[in-house]
Amino acid sequence: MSTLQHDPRDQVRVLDEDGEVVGEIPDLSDGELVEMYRQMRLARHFDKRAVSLQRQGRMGTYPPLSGQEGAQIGSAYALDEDDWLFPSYREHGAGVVRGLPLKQTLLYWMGHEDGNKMDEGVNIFPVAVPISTQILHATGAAWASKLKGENRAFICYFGDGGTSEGDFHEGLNFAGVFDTPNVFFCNNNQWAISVPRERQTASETIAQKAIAYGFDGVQVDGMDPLAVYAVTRAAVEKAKNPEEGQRRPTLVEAVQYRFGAHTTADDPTVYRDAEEVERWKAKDPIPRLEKFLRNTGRLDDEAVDGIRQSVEDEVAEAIREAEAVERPEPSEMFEHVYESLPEDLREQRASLEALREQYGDEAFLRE
Amino acid sequence: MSTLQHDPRDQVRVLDEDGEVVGEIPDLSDGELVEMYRQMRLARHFDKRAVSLQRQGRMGTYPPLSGQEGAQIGSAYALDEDDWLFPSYREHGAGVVRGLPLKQTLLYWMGHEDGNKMDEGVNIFPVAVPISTQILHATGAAWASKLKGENRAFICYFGDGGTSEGDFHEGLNFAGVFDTPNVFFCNNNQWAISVPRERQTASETIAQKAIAYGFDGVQVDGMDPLAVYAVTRAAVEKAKNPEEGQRRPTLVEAVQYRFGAHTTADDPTVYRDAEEVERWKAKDPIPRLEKFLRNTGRLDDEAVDGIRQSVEDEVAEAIREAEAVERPEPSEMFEHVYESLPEDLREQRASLEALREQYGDEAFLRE
Amino acid sequence: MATQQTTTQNLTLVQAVRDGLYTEMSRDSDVLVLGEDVGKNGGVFRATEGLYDEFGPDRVIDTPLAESGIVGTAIGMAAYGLKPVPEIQFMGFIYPAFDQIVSHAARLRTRSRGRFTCPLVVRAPYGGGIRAPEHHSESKEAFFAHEPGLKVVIPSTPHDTKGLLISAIRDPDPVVFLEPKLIYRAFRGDVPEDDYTVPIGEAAVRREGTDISVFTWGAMTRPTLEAAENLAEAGVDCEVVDLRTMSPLDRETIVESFKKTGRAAVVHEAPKTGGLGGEIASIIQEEALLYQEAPVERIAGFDTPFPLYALEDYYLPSVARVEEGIRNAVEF
Amino acid sequence: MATQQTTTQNLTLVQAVRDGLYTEMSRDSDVLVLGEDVGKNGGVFRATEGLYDEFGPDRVIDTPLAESGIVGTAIGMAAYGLKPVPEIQFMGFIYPAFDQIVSHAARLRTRSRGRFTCPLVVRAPYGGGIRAPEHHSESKEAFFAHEPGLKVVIPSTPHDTKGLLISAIRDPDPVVFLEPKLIYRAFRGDVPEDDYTVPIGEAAVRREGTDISVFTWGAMTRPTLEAAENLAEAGVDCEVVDLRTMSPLDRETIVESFKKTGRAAVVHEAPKTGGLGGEIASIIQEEALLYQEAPVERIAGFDTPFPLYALEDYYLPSVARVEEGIRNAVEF
Ligand SMILES: Cc1ncc(C[n+]2csc(CCOP(=O)(O)OP(=O)(O)O)c2C)c(N)n1
Ligand SMILES: Cc1ncc(C[n+]2csc(CCOP(=O)(O)OP(=O)(O)O)c2C)c(N)n1
Ligand SMILES: [Mg+2]
Ligand SMILES: [Mg+2]
Repeated sequence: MSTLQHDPRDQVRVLDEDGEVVGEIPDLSDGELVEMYRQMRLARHFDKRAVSLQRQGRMGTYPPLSGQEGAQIGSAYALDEDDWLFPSYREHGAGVVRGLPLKQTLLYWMGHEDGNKMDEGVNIFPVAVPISTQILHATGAAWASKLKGENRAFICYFGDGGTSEGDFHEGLNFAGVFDTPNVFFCNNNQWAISVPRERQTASETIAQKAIAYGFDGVQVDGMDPLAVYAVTRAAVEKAKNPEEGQRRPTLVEAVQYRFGAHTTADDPTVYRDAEEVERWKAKDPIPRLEKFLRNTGRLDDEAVDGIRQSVEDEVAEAIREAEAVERPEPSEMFEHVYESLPEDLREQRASLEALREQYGDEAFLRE
Repeated sequence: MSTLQHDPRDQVRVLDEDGEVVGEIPDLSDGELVEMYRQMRLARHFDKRAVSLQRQGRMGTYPPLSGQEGAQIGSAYALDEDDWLFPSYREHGAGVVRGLPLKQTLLYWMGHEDGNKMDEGVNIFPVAVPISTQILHATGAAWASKLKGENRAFICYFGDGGTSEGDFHEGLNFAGVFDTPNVFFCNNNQWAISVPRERQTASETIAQKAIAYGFDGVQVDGMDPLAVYAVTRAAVEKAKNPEEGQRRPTLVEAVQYRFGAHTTADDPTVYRDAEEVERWKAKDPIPRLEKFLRNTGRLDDEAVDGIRQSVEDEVAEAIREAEAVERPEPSEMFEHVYESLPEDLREQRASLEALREQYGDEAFLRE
Repeated sequence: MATQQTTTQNLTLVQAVRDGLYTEMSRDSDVLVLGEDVGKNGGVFRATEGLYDEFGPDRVIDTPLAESGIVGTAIGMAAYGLKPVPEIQFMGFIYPAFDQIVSHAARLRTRSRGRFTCPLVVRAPYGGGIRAPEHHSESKEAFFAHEPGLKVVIPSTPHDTKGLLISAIRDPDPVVFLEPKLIYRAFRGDVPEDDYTVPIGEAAVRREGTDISVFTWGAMTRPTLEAAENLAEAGVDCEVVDLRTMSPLDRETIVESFKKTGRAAVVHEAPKTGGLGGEIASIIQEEALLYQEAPVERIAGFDTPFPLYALEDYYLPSVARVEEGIRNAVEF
Repeated sequence: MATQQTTTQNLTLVQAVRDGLYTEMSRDSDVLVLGEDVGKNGGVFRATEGLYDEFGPDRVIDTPLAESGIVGTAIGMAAYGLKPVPEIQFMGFIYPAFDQIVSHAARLRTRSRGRFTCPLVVRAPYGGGIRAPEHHSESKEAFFAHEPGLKVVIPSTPHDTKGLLISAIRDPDPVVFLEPKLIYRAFRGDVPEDDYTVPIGEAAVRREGTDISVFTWGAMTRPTLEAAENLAEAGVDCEVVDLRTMSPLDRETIVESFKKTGRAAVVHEAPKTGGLGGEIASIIQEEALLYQEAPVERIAGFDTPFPLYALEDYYLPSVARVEEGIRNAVEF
């Protein structure tokens, strides 16, 4: 819990860039540590394949996550079974940890609404494209949970750019006032598309913004999965069982870097140096955790190889499944607008069906 | 300038509740000090009369300011000639200091748009009814001024409730990033209609919210006009000539109390104790400054009496003038929608005029 | 639709709002209200009076002053199984919450393919005529009616207010519930004490007539009916239809009435251009052009910002303007 | 209106946006652009490419990620004598700025009785068809056309884009300038290098015809013209009118064209209900009912949220749907 008492300027760290221990290793079993490593590799490989699918025209615009696996997996791993996760649009890795099949993520970015349909029991909110709007949903859901007398934590992800939106402010302010069990997790990856972190705000850290809301803020090395785990775990525990005088919410600033483009539609070489990218690549969370696990005898060549293979298989299978899904029926557009379809929508649906009948699908599809 | 270096929790004070000096008297001439006193009395008397006009049905809903004269006059007095003022809807007193005739304020609350029409040379933005929206305008104007190479300060008023809106956050954040010459002046009068300050935010002070934007925040006794003057003056100077490494904007939290109702449509006894009101009335800024001025030989009975009389005359004259103004021509509704009237608006105006011709004004006016 | 009506009370429209909230909150512990000044103060129009004492601070919640926050957190609550009824103090202050309403409340069901729903009711007093300051008189129901996924309701009588509000709260989808504040206290009407519903999506014929169909809603219903009575003396028999739901529109009633009369007018406070008058006229000519004997007359607010109150009586459709408009359509 | 046209370039629509900005920024040092990624990155669609290098960071400004902040500070700048051109990255993200646009930009002149004005241009790419994620395809021009005090412009050709953008920047009032991103790069057109203006408020007849008037704008202009050509082969002679300005509408051209043909269709991407199709149909029957031989056909987006891209081709009016709609009106 003490991690949260840090001055926001003291970045929390557990492993350094070489995988050497510089903080307190969190209380995780060997199996869990290796599983975290596997999830990070899975996210990285998924990302590579997704970018390539987009290049081949097999998928639409896609937002890559490489470099951010430490923050995503470390934080999602710190949640308890019943806790809830509110993603932005980049948390494909965090999603997997919490039970979202890769196939769903693929489908979503292939333009199918079904990709956003979580199974019952998967406590993940749909992707939020409009920046920071999900923060209010996370605060409201956490508040509802508290009113219901539950004891759950609600983690919400957003970027450094997202801290500039009014909804960030209103969401954190409500959380402070109503003392809701939220973990506000800022993936500060230094860039909001082409806008650097210094242009988002004049505050030295993002963590210190918590002072405006009367609760803790903490800055963590976001490319150190164990530090992220420790900080998030402490925040989750505080959300559920705050000490006397403590407020439940926490703002976590996970300092990290996106190695690739903002989305596949973006060309980062226009706005940032190769040198900067290299500097951050030295902090890559995956080799870092791998070194630590090898150094401490938790992982060897054989195990790493097995993981690589299983990860590749898993992603390949997800792609096969997603691509096997047919284009949705056009009439699905009319489903789920309301619980029951009003008369005029029924007519519109019928008119679309009649036109398809008459002219065939070729009359609609462009390209 | 040192006032700005205070920890936000150290409230700046100059006079105590009995008018005794407990800080540094700002560098103001005797005449200026007495003038500040007069302006506060003018504001107080205006307020009393305006409330009574509303009760008599001679004016619409009106937001009283009694109790807040110290903050309004102290701060407006600290501006230089060329500086700009962005009010909320309660700064009738600050307006007067900056050259806005009382007649205008009356007209506005009597439902005439002309009340909001500032004369050229009066550097005041129109009343902003939607809470905190004016903060962005003040930031934008200050930014424009800086881009033009001017050296002016822009003070913007808003309430404690106003700090919860997204526009507060976005406005202060832009000001920090673009280092604009703004003084963000929060009239923390403890209440946003019926919602107490503690329900607005969990942060201990409002001043500390400046930490989120990378610039100074300072809390001042808002019922101490000299402390308000000192703090605002320092902020204005910093806005124009920051020291190396200082950011231009400042967030000032002026702690104060509204003695009366939120507006004439509000009944504060529903949500707050008479005892609380009495406690704050002991801090009334007017007797406080009066005591100081009398104690230091700057004011005597005769002068006070003269001020009372001149203030009453001035307000009475303003009311006479305002009430002599006729109801605007209905066609004025169509003026100033655009610089030049589009065809359909021209037709709408003509149809209104034709109807008035035919049916007379009685056919329109209700009651 | 009304269930058995044991006792009735004689309530104003705003009291009927309160009674609707009270009734539904008593019945369903998932219902809660939140907003600015809704708690101890009972709302600036007293629409939530006494609810705080009755249901406590966890169900009648004074929030910070932040409309996006109010609606955005209500969306989170609704998705999480509660039935929040956020209040926006005046419709002119709903815009900070516009993004949350149109991008999220309206889309949560479709976005999640039904896994999450958003059963909330955004209440807001709307409309002019109360000598209020700027931004306190807007009437922009058309904004919300243009957004798929929302329902938009505007009552005009105490009875309908309670019944429609209960329907809105029970509705599985988000409803924007606009209350005509001009007539919050203008008159009283019988309101059953029990709970009952008035269905969303059904217009009410307030006056039957044969010469022209006049479509209106909310606070404009009264001057329209008054104009209809005046015109009756002059031999013009108006049918007055109170639409009550702006989305989805009751096209059947609109078209049926029009087919009977062959002439129509629409009366609304909102600016004419882009207002729902255009939508209604358009539906009429789409469905019943062959019956149409005159242009559908739009009697509406002017295409100007709502003026400060010295001129508001000239802005709002008055009885005389309504009469004139109807006469135009009849004499065409 | 065009001034003498020395040299012309062959530009795409998005290049014409850039050229319009470049031209006006060169001429008037009060013009500046601000928004997300407009600076070094040159805009996510490259609409501001090279401007940062040309005019520097004080006139091509990357802002924090906050739309209300972008428009709200631009209002302050405009009131203070500059001519800001804020960019909203996609129309689906304009709603956080909705309050600043409708409550402030639109009202500053009237509120201050002309002492302060708000000469800004809010640019935003709008519309579907580019296989983009959620919220990247909206087309809600009707929201802005319903707000008095705003002008709303939507170009459909490179030539008009530059000329209308320059007009918008020079306009003394706030303009919402919506760019059809589907055709940002779909074709090229001749664009004079000099500065010239295309007047706001004037529609353009893109194809003369005698059987039916088809009103459209933006990206829908192309499928509409294509449908018109197809129908010509079948003997239906369409007049296609590109409205170009959605507020104020060019009622004269609309009515004139309609009086000639007696039949009409409106084609837009926005949801049908509450869209500008209703407004246009309503104007037609108000002004020319006696000429009307068939209902005005509205060929529009469905009243559903814009779907993810797997289905967007079914949502958007296709050439076939346009043809079908026109045929309905002609065969009525
Ligand atoms: C309200 C809104 N405005 C603009 C956008 C367009 N946009 C998408 S991502 C992005 C940058 C986000 O940066 P950041 O918050 O740092 O998150 P990151 O992408 O770096 O994870 C922008 C401007 C959007 N999605 N929503
Ligand atoms: C956006 C918006 N929401 C709601 C209101 C209604 N309203 C007017 S004043 C007020 C309270 C303001 O409190 P505060 O900011 O503390 O200022 P004070 O009135 O105390 O000076 C409210 C809720 C408004 N004017 N604008
Ligand atoms: Mg980022
Ligand atoms: Mg206050």
